[in-house]
Amino acid sequence: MSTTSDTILEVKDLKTLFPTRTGIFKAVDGVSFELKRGKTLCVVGESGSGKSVTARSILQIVDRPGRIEGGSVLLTRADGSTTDLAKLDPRGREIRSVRGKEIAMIFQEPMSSLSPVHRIGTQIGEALRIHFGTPKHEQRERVLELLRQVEIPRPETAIDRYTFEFSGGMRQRVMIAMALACNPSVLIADEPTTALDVTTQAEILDLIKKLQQSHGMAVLFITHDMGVVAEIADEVLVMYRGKVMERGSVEQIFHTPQDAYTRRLIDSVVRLEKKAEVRLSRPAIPTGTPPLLDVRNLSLTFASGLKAVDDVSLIVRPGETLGIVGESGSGKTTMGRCLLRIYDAQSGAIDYRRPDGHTVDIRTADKAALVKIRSEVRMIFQDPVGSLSPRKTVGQIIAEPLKIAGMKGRELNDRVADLMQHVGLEPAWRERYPHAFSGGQRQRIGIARAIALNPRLIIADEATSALDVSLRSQMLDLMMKLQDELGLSYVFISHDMSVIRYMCDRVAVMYRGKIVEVGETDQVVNDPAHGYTRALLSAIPHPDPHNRRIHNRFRYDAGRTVSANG
Amino acid sequence: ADYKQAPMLDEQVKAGKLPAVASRLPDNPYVEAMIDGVGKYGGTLRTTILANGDQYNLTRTIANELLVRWDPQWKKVMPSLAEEFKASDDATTYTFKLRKGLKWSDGQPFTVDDIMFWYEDVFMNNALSPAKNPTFTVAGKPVKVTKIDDQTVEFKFESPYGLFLQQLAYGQGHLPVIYPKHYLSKFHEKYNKEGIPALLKANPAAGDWVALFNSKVSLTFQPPFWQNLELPTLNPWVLTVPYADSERVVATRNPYYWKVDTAGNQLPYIDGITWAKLDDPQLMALKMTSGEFDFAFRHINNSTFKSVLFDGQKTGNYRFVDVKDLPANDAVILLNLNSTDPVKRKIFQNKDFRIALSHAINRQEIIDLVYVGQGAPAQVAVQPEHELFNERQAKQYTEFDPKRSNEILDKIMPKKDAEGFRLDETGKRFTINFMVADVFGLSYPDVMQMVQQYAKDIGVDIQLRTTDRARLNTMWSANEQDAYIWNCVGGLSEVYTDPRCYMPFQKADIFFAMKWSEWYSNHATGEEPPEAIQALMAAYDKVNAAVTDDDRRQKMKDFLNLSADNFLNIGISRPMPKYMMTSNSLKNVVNGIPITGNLWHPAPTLTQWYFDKPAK
Amino acid sequence: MTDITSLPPETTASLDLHRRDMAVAGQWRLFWLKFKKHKIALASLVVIVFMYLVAAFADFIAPFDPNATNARFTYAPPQGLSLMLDGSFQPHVDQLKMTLNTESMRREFMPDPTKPVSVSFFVPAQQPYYLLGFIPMQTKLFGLTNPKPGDSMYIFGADRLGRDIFSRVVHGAKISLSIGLVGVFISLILGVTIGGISGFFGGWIDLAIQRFIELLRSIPTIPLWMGFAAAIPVGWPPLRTYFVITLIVSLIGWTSLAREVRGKFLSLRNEDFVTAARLDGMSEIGIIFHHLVPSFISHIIATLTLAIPSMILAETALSFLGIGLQPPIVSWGVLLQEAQNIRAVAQAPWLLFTPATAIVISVLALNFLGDGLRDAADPYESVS
Amino acid sequence: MLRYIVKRMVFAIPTLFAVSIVAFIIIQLPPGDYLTTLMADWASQGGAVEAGTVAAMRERYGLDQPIYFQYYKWIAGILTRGDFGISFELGKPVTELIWNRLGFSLLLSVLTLCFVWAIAIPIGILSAVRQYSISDYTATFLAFFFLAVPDFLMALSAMYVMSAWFGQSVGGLFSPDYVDAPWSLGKLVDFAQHVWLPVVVIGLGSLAALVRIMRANLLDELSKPYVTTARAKGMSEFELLLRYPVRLALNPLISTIGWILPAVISGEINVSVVMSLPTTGPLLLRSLLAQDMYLAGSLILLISVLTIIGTLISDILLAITDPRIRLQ
Ligand SMILES: Nc1ncnc2c1ncn2[C@@H]1O[C@H](COP(=O)(O)OP(=O)(O)OP(=O)(O)O)[C@@H](O)[C@H]1O
Ligand SMILES: Nc1ncnc2c1ncn2[C@@H]1O[C@H](COP(=O)(O)OP(=O)(O)OP(=O)(O)O)[C@@H](O)[C@H]1O
Ligand SMILES: [Mg+2]
Ligand SMILES: [Mg+2]
Repeated sequence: MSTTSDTILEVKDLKTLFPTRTGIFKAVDGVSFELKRGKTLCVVGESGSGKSVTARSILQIVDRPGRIEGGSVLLTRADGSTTDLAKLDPRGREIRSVRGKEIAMIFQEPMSSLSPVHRIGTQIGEALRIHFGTPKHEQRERVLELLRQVEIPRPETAIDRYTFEFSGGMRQRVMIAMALACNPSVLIADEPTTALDVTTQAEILDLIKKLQQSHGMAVLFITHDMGVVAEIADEVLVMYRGKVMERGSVEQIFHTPQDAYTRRLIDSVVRLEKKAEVRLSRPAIPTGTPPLLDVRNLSLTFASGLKAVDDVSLIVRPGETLGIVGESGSGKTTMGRCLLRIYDAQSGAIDYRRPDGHTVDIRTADKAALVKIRSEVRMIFQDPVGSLSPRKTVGQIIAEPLKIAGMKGRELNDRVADLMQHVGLEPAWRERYPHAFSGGQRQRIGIARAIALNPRLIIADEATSALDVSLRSQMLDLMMKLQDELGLSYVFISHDMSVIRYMCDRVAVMYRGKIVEVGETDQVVNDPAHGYTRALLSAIPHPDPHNRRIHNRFRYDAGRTVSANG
Repeated sequence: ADYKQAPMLDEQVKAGKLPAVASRLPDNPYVEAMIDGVGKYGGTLRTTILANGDQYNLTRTIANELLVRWDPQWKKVMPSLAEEFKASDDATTYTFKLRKGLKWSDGQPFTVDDIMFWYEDVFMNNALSPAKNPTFTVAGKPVKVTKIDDQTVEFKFESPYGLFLQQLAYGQGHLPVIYPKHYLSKFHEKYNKEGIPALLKANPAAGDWVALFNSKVSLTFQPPFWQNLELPTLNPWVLTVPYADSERVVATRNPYYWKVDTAGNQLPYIDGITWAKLDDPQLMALKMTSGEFDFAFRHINNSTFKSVLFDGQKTGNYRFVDVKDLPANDAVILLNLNSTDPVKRKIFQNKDFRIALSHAINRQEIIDLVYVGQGAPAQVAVQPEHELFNERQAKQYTEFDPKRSNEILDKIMPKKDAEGFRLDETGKRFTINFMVADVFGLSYPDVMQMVQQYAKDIGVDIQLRTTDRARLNTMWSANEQDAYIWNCVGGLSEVYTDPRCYMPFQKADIFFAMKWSEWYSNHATGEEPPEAIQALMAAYDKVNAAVTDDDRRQKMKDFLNLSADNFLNIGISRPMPKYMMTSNSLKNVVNGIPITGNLWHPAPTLTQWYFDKPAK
Repeated sequence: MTDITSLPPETTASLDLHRRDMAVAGQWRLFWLKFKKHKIALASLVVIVFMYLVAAFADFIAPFDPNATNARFTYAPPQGLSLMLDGSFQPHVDQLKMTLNTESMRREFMPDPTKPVSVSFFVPAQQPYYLLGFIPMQTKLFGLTNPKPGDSMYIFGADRLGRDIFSRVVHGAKISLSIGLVGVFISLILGVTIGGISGFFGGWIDLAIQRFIELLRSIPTIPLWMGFAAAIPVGWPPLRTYFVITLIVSLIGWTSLAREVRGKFLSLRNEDFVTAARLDGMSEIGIIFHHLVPSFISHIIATLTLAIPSMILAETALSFLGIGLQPPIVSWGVLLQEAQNIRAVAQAPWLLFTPATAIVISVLALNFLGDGLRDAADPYESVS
Repeated sequence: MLRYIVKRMVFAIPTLFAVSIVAFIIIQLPPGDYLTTLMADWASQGGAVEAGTVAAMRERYGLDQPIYFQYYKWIAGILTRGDFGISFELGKPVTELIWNRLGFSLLLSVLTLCFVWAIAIPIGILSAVRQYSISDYTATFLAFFFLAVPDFLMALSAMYVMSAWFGQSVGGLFSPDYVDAPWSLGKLVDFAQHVWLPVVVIGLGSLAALVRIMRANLLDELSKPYVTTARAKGMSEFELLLRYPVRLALNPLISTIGWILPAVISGEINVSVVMSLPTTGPLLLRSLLAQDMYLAGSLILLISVLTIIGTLISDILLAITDPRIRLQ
């Protein structure tokens, strides 16, 4: 086969603009690339660099007022016919017949990209109905098959459920199933595995790979996770501020990066593979120091009967970072929320040592005490979008806890500016609303809010998940710097083992609501005692294209350890 | 004689369902004098009625058959069901001789027994009539009715009652002739004690026999009369669709009706009547102008609608016919002389205050503006065309003279506040809260708005409270009002029997001295009025007792004079004749027929109306 | 060790200068910049300001006393105001020739173009008056230059008592644009607060409030008003009566808003940003008003603008029961109430159209203003 | 779901009791009673009513008893025998009077609802999809115009125009020929010829609210990401609009279906009176004015019950159409 016939999609000099009240914003500025049959092109780059907009431009579904200003998107079919998608009427019949059938897309936001009032099965089957007019029962068969493929447990019942009954990870898998329904020749996957824990992520990557091999499907894969890139990519495209910085084979990008930004990215990846430098120079925390937080036998059962936190005990010492890892849905967030009484745990004790040396049980503390404690123990929410009031400016959001603490006027202004600078946000942007920030910036706003009151303990729930690797490492560095300055402690919840390794002194591994293993980070990472921990570690994508090892993973299944490929 | 009947009855007679016309008519039927001449049979008269509480419209249209009647000109009392009547010289005993062969609408004979049934079993039955109708009582003593023979009956009073025949000829005199004994006795405890429990069971709405009886018959202006299709009557048309929850009311001719025309045709000419039940007079006017009615008068025959109706004559194919509806005054300011507020009562009872207020009103301006010039400044008085007209009574204090008002008021309430309003003796602003209901199409809110301005000019604060009639009703019957505006009966002959605007008479819709009227009807109740009022009352008692017409007239004049002296309420405008609308094809319509609150026209003349070109 | 300042500078370089302006503009400035873009909203703002000015200076603007009657001109039709006469600027109206038709009981009018009646600005008032209640004035904005008997200037016609509809509409604005709207705001505050509490706290409080709302809603308004009409002392001055009734109406009117607010709150109360505010130590009421209410302000604006005409019109139903405004006070509702008869509809439609137009204009203006404010306050840029 | 319904019903019981008490108190608020109305009425017919008769009637009607006792009698009758008492004025059991009119009211409401929906939904959609276009402004203007003209006046004007300009017979729901006739094709046609005017008049008033709500809801939904998702499947814009945003924007509207039940009786009294419709509105108004206590009380009670049932239905419908509410 010749190179040209291998090319399914050729994007040339694509330009997508957003006219705003105040001028033209070039989100995609002259992007060109090709997608080859059966190959995977990974797109990486800073958040806000135009990856998603590029993807949407291909299908002409850029949100208004965005419009494609120039360039071409040539789709070459198996029979040799080509169409320039960029020239088609975005509402016309032609482009509609391409959407979903020839080119399918997995959207970045799995939470909101599904209709809340239609059944899962209907939504997946819809594309079949539209393009092939598949009869109802056949549709159902196919949907069930798809659900099975994306590892949704009990597909027969799941097919008739509604979106909100699914966890974030499940929704993302539904999106994937939906995209795969018509066996498209091009799959555009916009961060399709962000909500998945590493084990599930590995399964999905495998599935895509299989389809690629059997159908010759081309994949455009957008991700922040360099490990994933290393595992699956044939080619890599690096984007920065709407432009392509560098394009090349995966080996080239990882081992001989040309562009400065790419280099920074790869550096960060490498850096994150190790323990943070700051921590190396830190004195060890004396073992005898009384714990800041002493959690004993904490349990919480949801009204649905689900025991989300099951007899959890932990200790957090002053100045220490405790990492919490575990599969998605294992109860990490729930446990973190219990610590601040956002959820009321049914039993157990959360003894917190106040600065004056008294200990208070947060679980039973009264309102007044709680208000005080909450100014000392802060939280960074897992969902940076949801945790920022959409109608408040960033300045107001950061100022809120300060104001309530009684700060006013100039002092308040200065402090807000100071905080913004700390997390790398321009203080001049204080009057902007959260939506005007990219995902990574929003996460930093959350961090600024958390550190505003000089807290003693921060519960950070996936505090860096939306950041690209280079930003992520810098953010982690910032947090550790604050730790040094303020004597802070962290409870650091994360999916990402490299982050844990980089940041945490000790790690607790959660599995189905229970803590299955606690220990020094090095010890847990290098010599995991529990089967689940081992499974988890085995599924971590390794950011080295030479050393793709995700295939060697194995799964932990309630005590049984099975090889994924076995 | 040779009597003829409506063609619509021919078939029934042929089929034997109905006796021949001669045997349906009395031996000596009432012969109606015609206006345009003998008419033609046929047609349905389409008219309208308010959907609720408007039974009176039906009564006025088809139900006013009495022992004696007024002539259409309202001059003298004439025979009706009674072919002869006689009054004793001392005005205590009245004898009536019924036409022989009168029949109820179901064909059963109407005789003195029916009158006796009313008298003995209804009127004198304390359960059915806990209080006695004043038409049949004198000085608190009820009448004594005696059957002389099947056709003759005697009414006897303990003391002279010269007005009895007049009273009997008004609508309220219908009591003796609306109770068909043969039908009603089965609902009467006295006649059907055993049968009643079963009847009650079948009729859960009634709790006992009295309720049951009352649900079968009532005075003609009360709902049950129009809700019971079974009730036999003496009326020219009988109901086929009741005035209940249907969207219309329908009546069809009474084959036993007892009047004929000069050519021996049994009346009425018109086969049937339909009333469209409407909730709103606006719609009545609209439908009139689009030709959906042949006849209408109540609710839309006032100045508010005149202009619209005038323009619609062509499309509606109707003409205006004058109606002599002439009360004593169209707009009367009735200050509550028995107000519960002692300060206000004192001021209201002060005749000078009333005079001052009267002079403050620019009557001509109100008439020009609100009544389009139709009217004349006047107090409450008998109309000029009537023999009882009293010029002083009509004209006194009607000049617009605010200066004089101020002079008078400066004596009564000299002090004023910063805004120029007068203060009462307690030093508070003297305010009259004036109840105003928009009734009879007389634009009272507009009139009062102007009165309010005039009063302001003389320093009297009037606050208007526009309200619906029902609320006003409850207020005045509880004596809670300061003042209100209404119209006043007594513009023509009815003044003899109904002097409610000229003195505190009885509990009616004119309440300017409720406590005194209570006292008048029963000295044990109410409040004893001052000397002058008592004298006024005594003067009217003399009218009632007068035996001869001349004497009565003289006594009445004396009474009206005395009433003028007392100047109890403030009239604004002498009314002008009203109108009704009748289809251009209707004939034999009396022009200028008199109508008042108790003279229920045009019912007695409607039987001779006919369609020139019978309607489809 | 990474220096914080070496974080990739999120400069605004890729934006042009104007946008950069925008990005750093203060909240209020931003608001104003955005609002200005909304041309219709801006025009509406002007209209509303104008209307309130008219209401405030009603005595000056209205050429006649709104209650001055004139028997000669009952139901006089609108007299067109023309500015030019014989090619020169000479504002005038044509004199109306009146004939009294006693048969149809009305006055008939014919404009007589040969007899122009001169109109000019700043004419002496028939009676001295106090502008805004305290400035003594002798001048009206416009009027007849030298009125002779038989002259008239009814630019929007006259009513059944020969009162000038234009002056009445101008004076009516005072009540309709002030007290008339009080009820809307009371409803708003009650609806948001009670609905908010119900939705935010849930549980028993919610249950009790919901049952209470159900109770209130289930009582039809007419009997309720009738009951109140009877309960209000006759001696009360009409303005107070009206005010109190407005209060009562709004006391019932909040329920539907409360239900909507509750629904919204139920879904919002578990959002992370609410939890975040709580963790910041904010009080529950503070959370309701600072975080939750702003997030459905557009719904509130829509509800509000829909409620305004009903409030202005509520009195048409009230005056029937005797608890609305009483003469001599006028409002737009009163004017419409007076137009509610077949005579006005058939023969004097100006009685209906003039006040209706005033209401429609003000409601539309308020609505578009609301839209504009909402869009401007909305951080999410909408299409311009 | 079933548990939810049962729970809601149980909670409705105390509300119903409270409502019946409030209803009874409200009709007692105005001074006087049916007999004062009656007396005033008789008096204006040229006669006078003797105090004795009134006292006897008051006793007969039980109006002389204390109010709590009257209430007890009434409510006990309803609960034990389904007997709502009698109408003083019409001399019939209340139950006989209400049902026929209730039927017409219900029919009218349903027709009006259909009309309003049929008009408002497309206009609302248009006005949202073409936000700030000429059609949007026109729709807004018309909606507010109809909102700003009182329904009474609208009814009167419409009737005048139809009658004077087009010669249509207006008012009521039937021509005289068909009023008392049994149902037939002719009667149905006649009904259709009459019913459209009140439906339009009543409907236009509520158009504004619906159009605006539809527009606002739709604007909220249109930009949701799941709409883009559906678009990416290749769905046509029209189907897209109907299947997703409109479907969701309808939810708040669906929840108002339940409200038409109470509106059946108390809503549009004005229009019903002006147009002389055989619905419950005029009956309620008249019974209140005449202080026909049991009729008024029963109507109010019925309205309240319908409101509560309506709320229940709304909530259930909402739960059915919106799984988020049903299943959470
Ligand atoms: N509707 C819009 N209006 C204006 N600007 C937009 C709009 N949508 C996206 N942008 C801008 O386009 C730029 C590119 O956004 P895009 O979503 O493609 O980023 P991304 O590379 O996918 O980032 P992430 O990794 O956070 O998903 C961003 O700066 C964003 O602010
Ligand atoms: N409000 C809730 N009601 C019922 N179940 C819940 C609720 N919140 C979470 N859960 C369930 O509790 C379990 C733990 O959820 P949690 O959010 O703590 O997981 P997690 O470990 O934070 O997962 P992730 O890594 O995806 O954030 C999940 O199965 C989830 O479905
Ligand atoms: Mg993206
Ligand atoms: Mg979590």
